[in-house]
Amino acid sequence: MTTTSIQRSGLGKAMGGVGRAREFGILIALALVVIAATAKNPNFLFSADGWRDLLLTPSILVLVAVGQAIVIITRNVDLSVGSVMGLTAYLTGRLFIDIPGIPIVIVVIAAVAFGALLGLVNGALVAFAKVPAMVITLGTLYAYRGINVLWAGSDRVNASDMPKDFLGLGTAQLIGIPVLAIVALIVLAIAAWYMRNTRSGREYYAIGSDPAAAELYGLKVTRRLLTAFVLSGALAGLAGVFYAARYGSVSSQAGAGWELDAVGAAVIGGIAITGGVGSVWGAAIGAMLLMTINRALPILGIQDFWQRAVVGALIIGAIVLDRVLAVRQKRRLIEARDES
Amino acid sequence: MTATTATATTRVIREHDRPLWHRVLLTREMAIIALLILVIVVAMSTVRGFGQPITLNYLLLDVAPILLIALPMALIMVTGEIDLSVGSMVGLASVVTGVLTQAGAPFEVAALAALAVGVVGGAVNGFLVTVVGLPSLAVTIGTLALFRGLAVGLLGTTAVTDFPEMWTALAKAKIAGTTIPYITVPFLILLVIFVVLLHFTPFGRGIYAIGLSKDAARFSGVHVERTKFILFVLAGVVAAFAGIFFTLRFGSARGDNATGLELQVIAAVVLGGVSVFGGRGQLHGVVAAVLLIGVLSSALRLANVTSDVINIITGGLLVASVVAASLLAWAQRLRARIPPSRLTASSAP
Amino acid sequence: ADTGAGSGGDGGGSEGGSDNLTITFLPKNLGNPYFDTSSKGGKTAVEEIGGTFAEVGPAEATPDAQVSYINTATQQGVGALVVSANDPKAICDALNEARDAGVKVVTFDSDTNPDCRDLFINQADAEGIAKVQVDLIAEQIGGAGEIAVLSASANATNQNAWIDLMTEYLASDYPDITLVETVYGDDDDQTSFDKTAALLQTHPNLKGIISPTTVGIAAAARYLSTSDYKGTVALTGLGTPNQMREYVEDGTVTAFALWNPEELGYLSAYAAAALIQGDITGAEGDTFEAGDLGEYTVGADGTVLLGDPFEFNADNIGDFDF
Amino acid sequence: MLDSVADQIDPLNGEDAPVAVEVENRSPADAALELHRVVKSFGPVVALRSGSLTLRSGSIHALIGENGAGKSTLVKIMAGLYRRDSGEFRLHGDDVDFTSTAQSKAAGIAVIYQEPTLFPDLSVTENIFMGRQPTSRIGRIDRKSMRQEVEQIFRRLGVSLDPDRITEGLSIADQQIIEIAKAISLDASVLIMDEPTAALSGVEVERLFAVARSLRDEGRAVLFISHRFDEVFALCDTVTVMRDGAYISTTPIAETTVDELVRQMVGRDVTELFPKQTVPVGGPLLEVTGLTSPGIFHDISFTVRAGEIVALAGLVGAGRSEVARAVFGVDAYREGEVRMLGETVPRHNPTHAMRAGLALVPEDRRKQGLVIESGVGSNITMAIRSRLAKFGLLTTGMENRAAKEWASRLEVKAHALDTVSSTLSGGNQQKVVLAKWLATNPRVLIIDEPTRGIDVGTKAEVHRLLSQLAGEGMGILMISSELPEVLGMADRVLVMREGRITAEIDRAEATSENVMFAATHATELHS
Ligand SMILES: Nc1ncnc2c1ncn2[C@@H]1O[C@H](COP(=O)(O)OP(=O)(O)OP(=O)(O)O)[C@@H](O)[C@H]1O
Ligand SMILES: Nc1ncnc2c1ncn2[C@@H]1O[C@H](COP(=O)(O)OP(=O)(O)OP(=O)(O)O)[C@@H](O)[C@H]1O
Ligand SMILES: [Mg+2]
Ligand SMILES: [Mg+2]
Repeated sequence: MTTTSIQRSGLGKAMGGVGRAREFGILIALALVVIAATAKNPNFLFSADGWRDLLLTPSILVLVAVGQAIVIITRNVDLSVGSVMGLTAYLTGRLFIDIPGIPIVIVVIAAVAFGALLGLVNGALVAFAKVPAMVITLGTLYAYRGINVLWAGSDRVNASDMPKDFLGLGTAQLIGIPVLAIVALIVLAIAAWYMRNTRSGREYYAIGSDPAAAELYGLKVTRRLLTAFVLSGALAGLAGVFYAARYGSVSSQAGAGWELDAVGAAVIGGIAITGGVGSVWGAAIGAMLLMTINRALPILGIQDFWQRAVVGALIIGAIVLDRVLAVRQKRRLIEARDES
Repeated sequence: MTATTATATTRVIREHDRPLWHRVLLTREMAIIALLILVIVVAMSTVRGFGQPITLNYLLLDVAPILLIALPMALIMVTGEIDLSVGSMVGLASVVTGVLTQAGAPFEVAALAALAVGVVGGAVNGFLVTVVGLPSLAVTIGTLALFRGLAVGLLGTTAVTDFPEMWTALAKAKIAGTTIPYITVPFLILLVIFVVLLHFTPFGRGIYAIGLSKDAARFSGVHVERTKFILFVLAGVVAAFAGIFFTLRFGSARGDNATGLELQVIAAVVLGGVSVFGGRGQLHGVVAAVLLIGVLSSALRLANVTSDVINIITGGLLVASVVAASLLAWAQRLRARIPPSRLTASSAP
Repeated sequence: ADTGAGSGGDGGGSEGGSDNLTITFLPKNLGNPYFDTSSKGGKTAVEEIGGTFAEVGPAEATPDAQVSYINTATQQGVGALVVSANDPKAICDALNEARDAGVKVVTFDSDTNPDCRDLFINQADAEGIAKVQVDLIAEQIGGAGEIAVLSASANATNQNAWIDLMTEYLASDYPDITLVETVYGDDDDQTSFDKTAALLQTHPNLKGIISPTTVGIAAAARYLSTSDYKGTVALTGLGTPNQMREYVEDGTVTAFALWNPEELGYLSAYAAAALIQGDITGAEGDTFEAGDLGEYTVGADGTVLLGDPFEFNADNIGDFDF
Repeated sequence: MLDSVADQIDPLNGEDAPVAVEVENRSPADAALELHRVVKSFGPVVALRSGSLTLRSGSIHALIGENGAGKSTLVKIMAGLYRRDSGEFRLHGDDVDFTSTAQSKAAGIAVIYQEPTLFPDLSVTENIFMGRQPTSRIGRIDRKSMRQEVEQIFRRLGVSLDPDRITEGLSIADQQIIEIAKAISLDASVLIMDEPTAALSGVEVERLFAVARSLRDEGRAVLFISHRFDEVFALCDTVTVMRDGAYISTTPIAETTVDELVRQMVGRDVTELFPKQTVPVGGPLLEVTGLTSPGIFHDISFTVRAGEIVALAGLVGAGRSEVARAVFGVDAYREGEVRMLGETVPRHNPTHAMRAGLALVPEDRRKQGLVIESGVGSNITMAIRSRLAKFGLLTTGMENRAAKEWASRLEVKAHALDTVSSTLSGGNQQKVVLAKWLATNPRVLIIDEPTRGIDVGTKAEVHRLLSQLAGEGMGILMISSELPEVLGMADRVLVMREGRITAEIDRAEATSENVMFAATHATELHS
């Protein structure tokens, strides 16, 4: 029995290693993309705009992906994030137009709160009505977008409608790092700490790992699900503010299709779609990778029309590679039992 | 084995827990069908222009791609998987048909090639899901981008528009004496095939078993991987067929054809009672749901309701339908004082 | 028309004219300020004429979604349908079916094949549009260097036609300017924005960008205004004054062009009414009165020309609000 | 007196039979937990008609009864998972009414459920401490002290699981150990264990008993549910018997006997627990040679002949189930060969194995044996669905005919054929699995833990059935962790240890000593 214990212990450690290796692998892929693009065109990294865009462009998706990751970890999914982001982006613009001189902080708080509210609707439907999240959020994906179009009509928010200070946030830098990227990083770090080191954080994993067991266990499943969706909504809301600041113009279609990017980022980043596995860091790196690939392709000389195809192939490549490595690692570990 | 009968006493087990009317009428499928009929009746009497025979023609032409793809999609979702790449496959098949026709191939050849592309695309999904063992949601998010990217890449800014008159006419032709478009015929054939496949074959039993418990299915000799693979290929082919139809109906092959179709299909399949967790759902519900969405949008459009409101209503209907179902189950449990069973709670459709 | 298309069908080919002044505008998509403005013009005109105005349209600019709306108009038996086509061919059959049922079809902004509509209201002739943009960029970059185009969707009929003409005009009149790449922002803010960023990174020597679409030029201006390239890379194209005001004022953009979309809608509605009432049939040489805009004559291929594109710059942009 | 009461009532006799039986010498003073005439029904199914139970601090109480007697339902009511329809429930003298498991946990009741309820993606440590991890003042989980505590509990239990390993892929036994650790770490005043030993082998059971005893000595109340009488007698002080959802009797263990308890449980006498008849052994059916899957099992060779029951014994984790799965084609193997009647069976393909005449009743009924959310009928016909089809077509009618036949042959107690299998009791579920495989008319039946969690009555039935099948010429490979079952049923015993077969012992020579020896000591016996 003692010998087995040693072997198992080894296996356990190594399995933990595999988990970490997933994020590491994606990080390597990200680095490769950056290096390749920079080699082709040094501007990609070594120009003020290049450096800024490298950090700035993924920031918005990082926020959405972090929220998405938390939801997926609970074995749910939030397909409405794109619509939530669009709505809050429009709300942001609308507030600046309708209440001249409104402080930026108030607008940010309002947008985040509004996003949280939309998330709460999702969460309540999922948690209380016990309806699969995929269905609920597919429904609210349409419904929220519809509300957005109803509200905005053909109106759009233009850069001239928003205060300069606010638009400045979209590009402002602090010690050479874009402010939005810093905010995203802070949010990410807090989320990561919360998910890893607090009781409630761990409960998301437990719920996703086996929802029925979580119920048996007496975990506050309903409350956690609500929180997960509220967090996802709030982060999408914050992303909406970012979107307005960065792109300076918001139409009723803002954020359309982002749900797939967000889910894609989480999945690439090693979040298991079946819940319980992965980290928000992984999702964030996945988001970086997706956006960076998008930016790197034209530089690498891939013609505009083919870029979608390459992105698709890369998504598949990333998850296949990830899987192959994990399987090989696992097999090696099992066979290693014989030697010891 | 005769000896085992020695212990067989008189106890004969009943076939059904609930009476027939209960099983047939109190189902989600029936609720959708009832709703469909209700919407048709209301639209007939209140929406001007809805009662014309041509409405049926437009309606069926509009929903045909969704109807077609919903069939294999329902089966895939019953196994607990999903295919998000179907919309892109419609686009890719359309482009392949166009490119080959443009290059001088006879239309029939081009169409066959498009179907072959459907097979290959479906096989790629199937391979990644079953052999490599990746989650289908992730895989098909990837192929969603890949297939669309190939479609857009192949045609670029151009659109192929010269297809043989005979075929484009056929795509819109009405069955003699009616306003029903001809596309209904292949759809009905496919419907019969899929209904038999899902509800009346051992293969179909396997599909449900996989959706409820992959392990148990495998231990019972169900070829879990093979079954899923076949379904993904079927989804690919049917999507390609829908793509050819799409091309002919609009007489135009473009890279962006049918963008976003996948979500419409999935919405309809779910509305029709297929559980996204797998193991539950029936095709009559799915077909009724596709028609319900179609009729509703058609009637609302006629009433000059804007597309955004139509979207809100579609989304709301989807949410309401599942919420209502689970509220109903909840009420029943309350009456019967059955605790939320650990396993059924998570598998409500 | 009260009984729907059934009765409209009889009137199909008749030249007599009818009093069904229901005019429905079907832009490429809803939520696009350009079409918002054109529909506004259309609405004004329809009200002047005493008809019924409606605007319908899909959320996304795809031909298949447009077809559903064309069919609906056919079922409703509207008097005329005023369409900006998402595809020259794909919506043809649906339009012809509508015409068979007695609906007059006017295209504006983006045409279909000539045999699928009664009239096309052309905002400005294609050569003129191409020329003004090329001239603007040539002036801004000093007649030499690399330029790129940020277009709408890859299949946009009008954009593609203009880009072709621009290429020809560049080759003949500005041999020192090279068009290095055309990218497509799909008339989506964010995509156009990111494509601009990519263009600037990919072509370090880029001197100018032409964006012949209102969404694209605004997004590109937004990116440029926040980047190091502001002032060094020129930007022009077709934009609306309201969206571009900010960037003209801050110097990102010096000049761009556009016709007045409100007038385009206005003219389209009058043309539609003239068709309905049987004043014109769409034949070359027909003339009709278009309210405040005066008299117009139908040209070759059933085309009516609105006028020349207008050039906006810092001096005059303050005079416009659309 | 108790006996007479038990004799008087006959719960099988309709609904209104007088079921209320006063628990003798009720003295709430030292009763830690009391249930009285608790009723619970699930729709039409009455799971508990009158459940009564009194647990005392400093005592280990056994609860026994046939499958479906309502033991687990009673447990779930105590756990706050179900709410009773009526009846009394007192904890330390106070009336309680739990609406969630969190409440019962907070009130000091720790429960080990019959089915392990672990989070497969989380580490062993996290599983044990989920929801109540030790934290620092700012709410940060103190992983170090959490781990130390786990190591301490494991030491006490004498197990050597890696606390950092994820629980995915652990055997049922290891999962059960984690459940036990979880319950112990709760430091509860009442510990309820619903068949904790069903998956455990001798050594682990002994350790568990030691822990249970020390908990008792600390003054806690322990409830122990088991179908194994030896364990009940070895561990418990008092025993309560239930039958058909009703309380039957409570007796000090010293004052009763196995026969007596069995009679109360079943309502009739049960004799011959292991009625294996000797039948002439025929020719070889299943021949396995040199089966190897690196890291899992090595060089496994054996033969199963017609009419023979071969037992595969060994400690938990020895790899027996893996061998069974490889032979049946569910898992792949790297080297070796499986032959049926001389023909090679293609590897990694259960359908081919079925066609060759193999059947496998797997160890995990709920996950592997049954499509648990599916009806009884469709489960029974699952493995013969292709055979039932005519011209490739299959209707529910065809299925139901076959299912009905097999359900009645094995006397499956279910409401109807479309009753969802998860609502059946464990024993009935096992019967459904057996029916499903016997319907395929196999030549060799591999059966993994045939009577895990099954009551005496059903157990005897299963054994009789197995014996009968062997008598008809079927070859049976039986994997079992219960030594009495192995010794009673097997014609030949194969013992596995750490993925290798370490001994082959004939029925005549097989004793618990030499089987255990081979299971724990590697090579000596073999040579
Ligand atoms: N959720 C449920 N829904 C319907 N019936 C149920 C449910 N849970 C249990 N039952 C029924 O209640 C009865 C008692 O079941 P229970 O699980 O308490 O038996 P048990 O004594 O624990 O049996 P075993 O020894 O097999 O574990 C059985 O007939 C069972 O089918
Ligand atoms: N040395 C080891 N290290 C890690 N895991 C192991 C080791 N040995 C066995 N296991 C795992 O423990 C589990 C127990 O193996 P298995 O189920 O084959 O045992 P068994 O003899 O059939 O026991 P049971 O009676 O519980 O079925 C397997 O899942 C196996 O992967
Ligand atoms: Mg039980
Ligand atoms: Mg085992």
